[in-house]
Amino acid sequence: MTLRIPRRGLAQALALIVILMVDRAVSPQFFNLHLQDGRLFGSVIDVLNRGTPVALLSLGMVLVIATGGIDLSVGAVMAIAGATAASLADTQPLPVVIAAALGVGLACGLWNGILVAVLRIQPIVATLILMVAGRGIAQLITEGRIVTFTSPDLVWIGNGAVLGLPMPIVIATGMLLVTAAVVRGTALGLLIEATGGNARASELSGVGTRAMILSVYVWCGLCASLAGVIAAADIMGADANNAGLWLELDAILAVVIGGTSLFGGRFSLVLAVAGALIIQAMNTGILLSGYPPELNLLVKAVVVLAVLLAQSPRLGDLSRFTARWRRTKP
Amino acid sequence: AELTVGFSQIGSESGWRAAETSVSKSEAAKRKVNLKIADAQQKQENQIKAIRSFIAQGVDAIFLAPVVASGWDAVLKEAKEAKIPVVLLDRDIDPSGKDLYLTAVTSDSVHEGEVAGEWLAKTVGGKACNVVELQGTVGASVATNRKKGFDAVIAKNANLKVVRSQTGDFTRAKGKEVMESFIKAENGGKSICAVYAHNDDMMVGAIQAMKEAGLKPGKDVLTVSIDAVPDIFKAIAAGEANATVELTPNMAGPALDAIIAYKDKGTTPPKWIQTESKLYTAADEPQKVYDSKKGLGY
Amino acid sequence: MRASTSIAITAFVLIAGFALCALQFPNIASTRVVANLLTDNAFLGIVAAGMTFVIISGGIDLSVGSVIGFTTVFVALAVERWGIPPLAAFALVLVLCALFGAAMGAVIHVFDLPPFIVTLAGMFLARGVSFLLSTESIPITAPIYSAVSDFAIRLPGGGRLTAVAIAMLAVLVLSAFLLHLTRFGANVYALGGSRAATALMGIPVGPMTVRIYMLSSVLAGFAGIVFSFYTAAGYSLSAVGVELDTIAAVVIGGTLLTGGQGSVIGTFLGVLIQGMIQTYINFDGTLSSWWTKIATGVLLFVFIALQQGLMALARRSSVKTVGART
Amino acid sequence: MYDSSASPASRPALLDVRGLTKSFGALTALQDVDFTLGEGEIHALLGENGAGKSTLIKVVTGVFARDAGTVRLAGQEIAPRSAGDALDAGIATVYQEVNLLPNLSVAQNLYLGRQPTRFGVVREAEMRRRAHALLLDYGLDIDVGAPLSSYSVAVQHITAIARAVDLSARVLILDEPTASLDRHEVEILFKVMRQLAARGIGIVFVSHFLDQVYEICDRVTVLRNGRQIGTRELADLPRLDLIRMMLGRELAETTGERAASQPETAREVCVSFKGFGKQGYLAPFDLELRRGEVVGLAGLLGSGRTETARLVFGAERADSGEATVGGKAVRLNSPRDGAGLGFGYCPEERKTEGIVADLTVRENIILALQARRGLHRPLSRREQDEIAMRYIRMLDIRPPDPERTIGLLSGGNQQKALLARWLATSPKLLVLDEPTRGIDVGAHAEIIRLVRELCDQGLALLVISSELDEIVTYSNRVIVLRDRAHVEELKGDAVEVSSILAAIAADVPAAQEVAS
Ligand SMILES: Nc1ncnc2c1ncn2[C@@H]1O[C@H](COP(=O)(O)OP(=O)(O)OP(=O)(O)O)[C@@H](O)[C@H]1O
Ligand SMILES: Nc1ncnc2c1ncn2[C@@H]1O[C@H](COP(=O)(O)OP(=O)(O)OP(=O)(O)O)[C@@H](O)[C@H]1O
Ligand SMILES: [Mg+2]
Ligand SMILES: [Mg+2]
Repeated sequence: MTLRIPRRGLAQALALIVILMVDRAVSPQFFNLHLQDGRLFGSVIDVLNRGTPVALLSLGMVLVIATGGIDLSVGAVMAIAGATAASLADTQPLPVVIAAALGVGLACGLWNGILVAVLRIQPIVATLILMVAGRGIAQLITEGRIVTFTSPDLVWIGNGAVLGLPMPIVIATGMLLVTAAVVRGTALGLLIEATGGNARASELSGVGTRAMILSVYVWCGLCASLAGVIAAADIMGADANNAGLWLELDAILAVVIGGTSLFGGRFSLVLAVAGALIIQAMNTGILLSGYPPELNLLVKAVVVLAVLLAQSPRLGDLSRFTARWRRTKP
Repeated sequence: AELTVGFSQIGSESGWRAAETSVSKSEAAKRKVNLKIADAQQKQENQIKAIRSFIAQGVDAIFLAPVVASGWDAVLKEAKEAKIPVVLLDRDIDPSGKDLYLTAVTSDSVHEGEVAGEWLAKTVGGKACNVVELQGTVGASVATNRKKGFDAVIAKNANLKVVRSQTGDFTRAKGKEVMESFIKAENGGKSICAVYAHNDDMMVGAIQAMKEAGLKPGKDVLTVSIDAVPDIFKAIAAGEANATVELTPNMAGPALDAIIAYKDKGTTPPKWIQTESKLYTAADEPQKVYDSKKGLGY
Repeated sequence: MRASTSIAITAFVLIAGFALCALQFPNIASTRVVANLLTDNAFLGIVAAGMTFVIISGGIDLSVGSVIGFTTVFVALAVERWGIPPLAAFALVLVLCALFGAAMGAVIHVFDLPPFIVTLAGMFLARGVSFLLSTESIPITAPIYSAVSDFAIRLPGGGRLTAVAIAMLAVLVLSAFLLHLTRFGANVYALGGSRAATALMGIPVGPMTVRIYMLSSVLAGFAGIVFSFYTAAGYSLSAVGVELDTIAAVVIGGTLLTGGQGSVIGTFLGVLIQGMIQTYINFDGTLSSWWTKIATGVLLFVFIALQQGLMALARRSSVKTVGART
Repeated sequence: MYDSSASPASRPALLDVRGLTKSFGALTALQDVDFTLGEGEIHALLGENGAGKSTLIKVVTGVFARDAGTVRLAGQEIAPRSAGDALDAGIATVYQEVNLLPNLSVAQNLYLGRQPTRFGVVREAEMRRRAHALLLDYGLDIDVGAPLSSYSVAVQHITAIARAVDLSARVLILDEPTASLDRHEVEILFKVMRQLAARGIGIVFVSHFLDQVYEICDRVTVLRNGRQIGTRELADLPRLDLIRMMLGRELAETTGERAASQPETAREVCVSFKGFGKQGYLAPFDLELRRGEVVGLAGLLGSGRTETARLVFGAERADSGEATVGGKAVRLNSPRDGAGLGFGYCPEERKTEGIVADLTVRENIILALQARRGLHRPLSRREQDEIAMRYIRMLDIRPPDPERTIGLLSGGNQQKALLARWLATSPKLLVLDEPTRGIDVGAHAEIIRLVRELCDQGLALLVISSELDEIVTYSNRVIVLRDRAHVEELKGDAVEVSSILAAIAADVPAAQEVAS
């Protein structure tokens, strides 16, 4: 008889630890930390700091995926928000800049939400529209250039620090808490999970499934725009051509590594963020390793498969199966 | 009669590319040429489609900024059959297609790498110097060539050594991220003597990373990169960058001149119109260059 | 609503779109442009045929773009550097692709992992291997290449029905046959309806999954060969992002991403719609890079919204006929 | 020993199961179960909800891997690893939840994997012809080219049965095949089963309808809590003894007296519908539902009962007429409107429209209540636990673990959780479509008692059931439907099985008459 141990999160925690250990092995100073200009400095901080855009994206993405949807446009929304923020940064006060960027993100999310919830277009194509057009809109704002700014306020969002922690980390943590409060502090989380688990049954139970779907895309747009602002603040400029490029795939990957099914239903915010950190820990490790860049994708493929296989419920079955097989063998 | 020229542009992956597009437009307007630009979004198949549709529309000439060197023979043959002259901009194609185009207005990206390398060799002198390299997108021909040219110079100077080389995908953000890791991996950056970046955007990101790590780019760490976009001149003026190799965005100007002469007088231009790969350093009045380049659409 | 209604609507949308474009640019209404549409989208049509099977079975295959890239590099190296005769190289690369697809299918089935992620890893893997093989673009000079790319059936009006276009049409016909007329095809639909139920009905779900992904990868490999004919080169960065174009084409063609519904003909129409959008933008030629993207998005939206609206209308009228059935 | 010629026990054992054990984690679903099926025997497998019947079937047919035990088919040991293996060995099964493919045509569903082909091409016309002929044997004259999803649960169930019967080479296993069938269809099924048995095929039959068991089966094996309680000849097993075997206790007898027929005008009207209907769906009808009253809906399959239920709840939008509550016209365009008005609806399609399989029993139970309260007033975890436990106890949901994923519960227990979901909202009107489907005798009585009790507290109830006895037991009024229209209303003493049957049969289609 087996005891039921809480398995949720175990696989992710193990994967993260193993990857950090491998990082340590390829780069002995991996865990070194020191203070530089009032800011903590070290590879671990890099993992957290560089992981923030994907972590933020995955916070929104995990909700969308929980309803059984998907949002391919997050990378493009990042670019639009970054472009908006950068082009306003030197003329407007920070609150206006942030509000404008986040407002644009909300609008993008609303657009996606309407296509999916009201026009009932399949999420992957519905958001593909904004994925394609959105980057165009961002480039339209910047006219294809990298729009730079000097506003120290906005720069501080990207490069400042609170208690030694870089601002992006602080913001992402804050956003995780806010999202958790919104989702778990109200009934939203349950209703989203119900909608994703069985939309028809939920609707027949009186759940406003359309409103649920609409709201998750809006939230996803918001998270993406925040990520866009941070990315722009980080390089003190909006690179509409490249900001957030292909990050939608990383965000989806993070969510799945975090154990949320692409078919919708149960989700975990913390594990989605953990997924983002796993990906970033791997990326940073690759950069530290000194292997030629031609190998990057191969390493990524192998690690992703390994992490997923470790989580597969079938692996347990298989080991039990082989154990039984051995036992029954004469 | 007014000429119509179809221009198959690669995309808008960088500020340099945007500048090339906008300079091409203004050069065409100057010469009263009707320029049709088809943006291929970085895809060769889109460029081929665009060329086919230019042929179908019966344009007078086609400009092509090829995203890769190979694979143009078939479509260029079609253009030739339709008697539409083709001019290559910015990059060359494989030798097999030599007689399929009229002329190529390009810079030599291997040479750009060499210029960068030679500047570094000269500046360092005989001192030992560990170089870190920020490569462009893996597989992009420009990245391959700029690496090739630079490596050739390094090989000739025993004191120079590339200790780390990673891709920064030609972007600022990745340039910064990769540089951060280089700094950690190279003893807080103390053992890095110079940074070579395949384009200026990555260098701008790398400079930020160095500053945040408490290093002094331009002084503690030498920098050399390629493209000569306005922002790098700002950095050079501020003493945070040392050198850049220019890749002029004005490829369309000479190309248009060649086409107009060819159409009007039947003069065949030379097979290769090479643009200059000029090196800029702090000695070249960077602030002034910055001001002159600012409005070009970078 | 029957599948035929959805196909008819998609076809109508395509023809209406074509007519509108031709109204603005009369040049579009020529056999040359139509033939170009087939030639230029030949590789897309071929991958999309494979993707149709995968999506109908309830899966997705993100690796196809990378597999195309890998195939072009492998073929180029095999023919140009390793001295393998082209036809042998094609056979070899198709076998490799089949193994690759089978491996993905097996992992998906045995470990019960989401296809999205397994094939995403496959996408990294195939692209990574092509980088290892060569980061440079390798021209292919084998005589068969120029022979094939010179071959074309001349159509009245200057159009050329090229060998690659014919290859695509052949693949589509064969795929339609396989999907709509055989037991294998019926099983593909069954898997998309419900994996569990299919298993309970005694269909070997595992081998089916393996075969479906194998088919997709083989067709992607074939598309890669076609792509190498198209460009006469092998390049590790070719066909980046093609997986999304392919999925979009399949879905626009009326296939449900949730599986269980769709058709090869629909996919073909979807590919043509995508090609139309591209052609229109190229003909316009005044669009900057960003307006190109915006216009692509807007046109995509218009097509889908139109299709969705017509479907809703058709559904409403079909409710009435169902009522009449009792 | 019984009479050798008639006794099933003396026939050669066709399927012989020994010491079968299966556990899911900490839960032991089957413990050392023995089971023998003879050639040509119809063998009932009975037990309470969650006793392990479906699990036994799935283990035998290889859907679940067994922990221990052996299975012999005609003396040969078999170890199927999938339903396909079992089929190849000659065991065909209809699993409890209809397991067919809604997106495929009826014909494809019948012949999937064994379509007639020529040169590899499926002969569609031939397949349809065969499919049509096959279903005609079951009294269904339908378009077999239409997708299965366009037909009601009953048609789907018959299709599943027809497929399995057609496939069964030696053993046919039917897990609650009659749960959603009418008397008429049941009779047809029984005729087919007898024919098969006469050919020597062994049949395992699971049902919660004891009448049916006594009518068709030779022997019975009873499971309780995953253990085999015994195997008996039905001919000499009194009904009460059988129930005692199943429940392990006496059944509190509640049936008997009919619902009090107090004058209906005395009751307060809860909601009334005038000319309510939807074109091509259900003809307009008038209906008043009163507090404390049970209205039953009766009719043949496809007569429009489910449609009535859906319109009343707002799950389907009416295009004519109006609904009034307390004299005021109300909006009833969506389930949300219905739920907002204090209505509740348990749909008949448990798997697709009822449970949210991935969520826990607790979450499923509180779902409707939480949806009604809105986002900003979440039930605290303690409230949730309290509510869940209350209903788990009240309806005897097993295992009594609110944190169990509901998809892992047995069918009957899922049904109870669904009922709990709406009871938890203390609704004014409850619409129940086949509420006792798949529910065991003990719980069945319990639910009927509960229905009565709720009515006494002022709830209005609209109930659909194919079991006329059940309808008659608790209904104050019965609406009879035919061809998607309300045709007759029976009230007071007229509420009797015979009069309902008469009303239904006033216009039975010719094909069905021939079949019966
Ligand atoms: N896949 C599963 N995982 C975990 N537990 C399961 C699973 N399937 C069934 N169970 C449990 O096994 C027990 C037996 O369930 P089973 O479905 O066999 O009951 P049953 O006798 O068919 O009941 P019913 O009459 O309600 O259909 C139940 O307690 C159920 O919760
Ligand atoms: N015997 C039949 N012959 C043909 N079609 C049928 C038959 N039974 C049901 N259908 C079809 O199934 C569909 C749905 O049936 P419906 O849900 O209305 O049945 P119902 O009245 O609710 O009965 P039940 O609740 O027993 O299923 C209808 O489209 C109907 O035409
Ligand atoms: Mg059961
Ligand atoms: Mg019904």
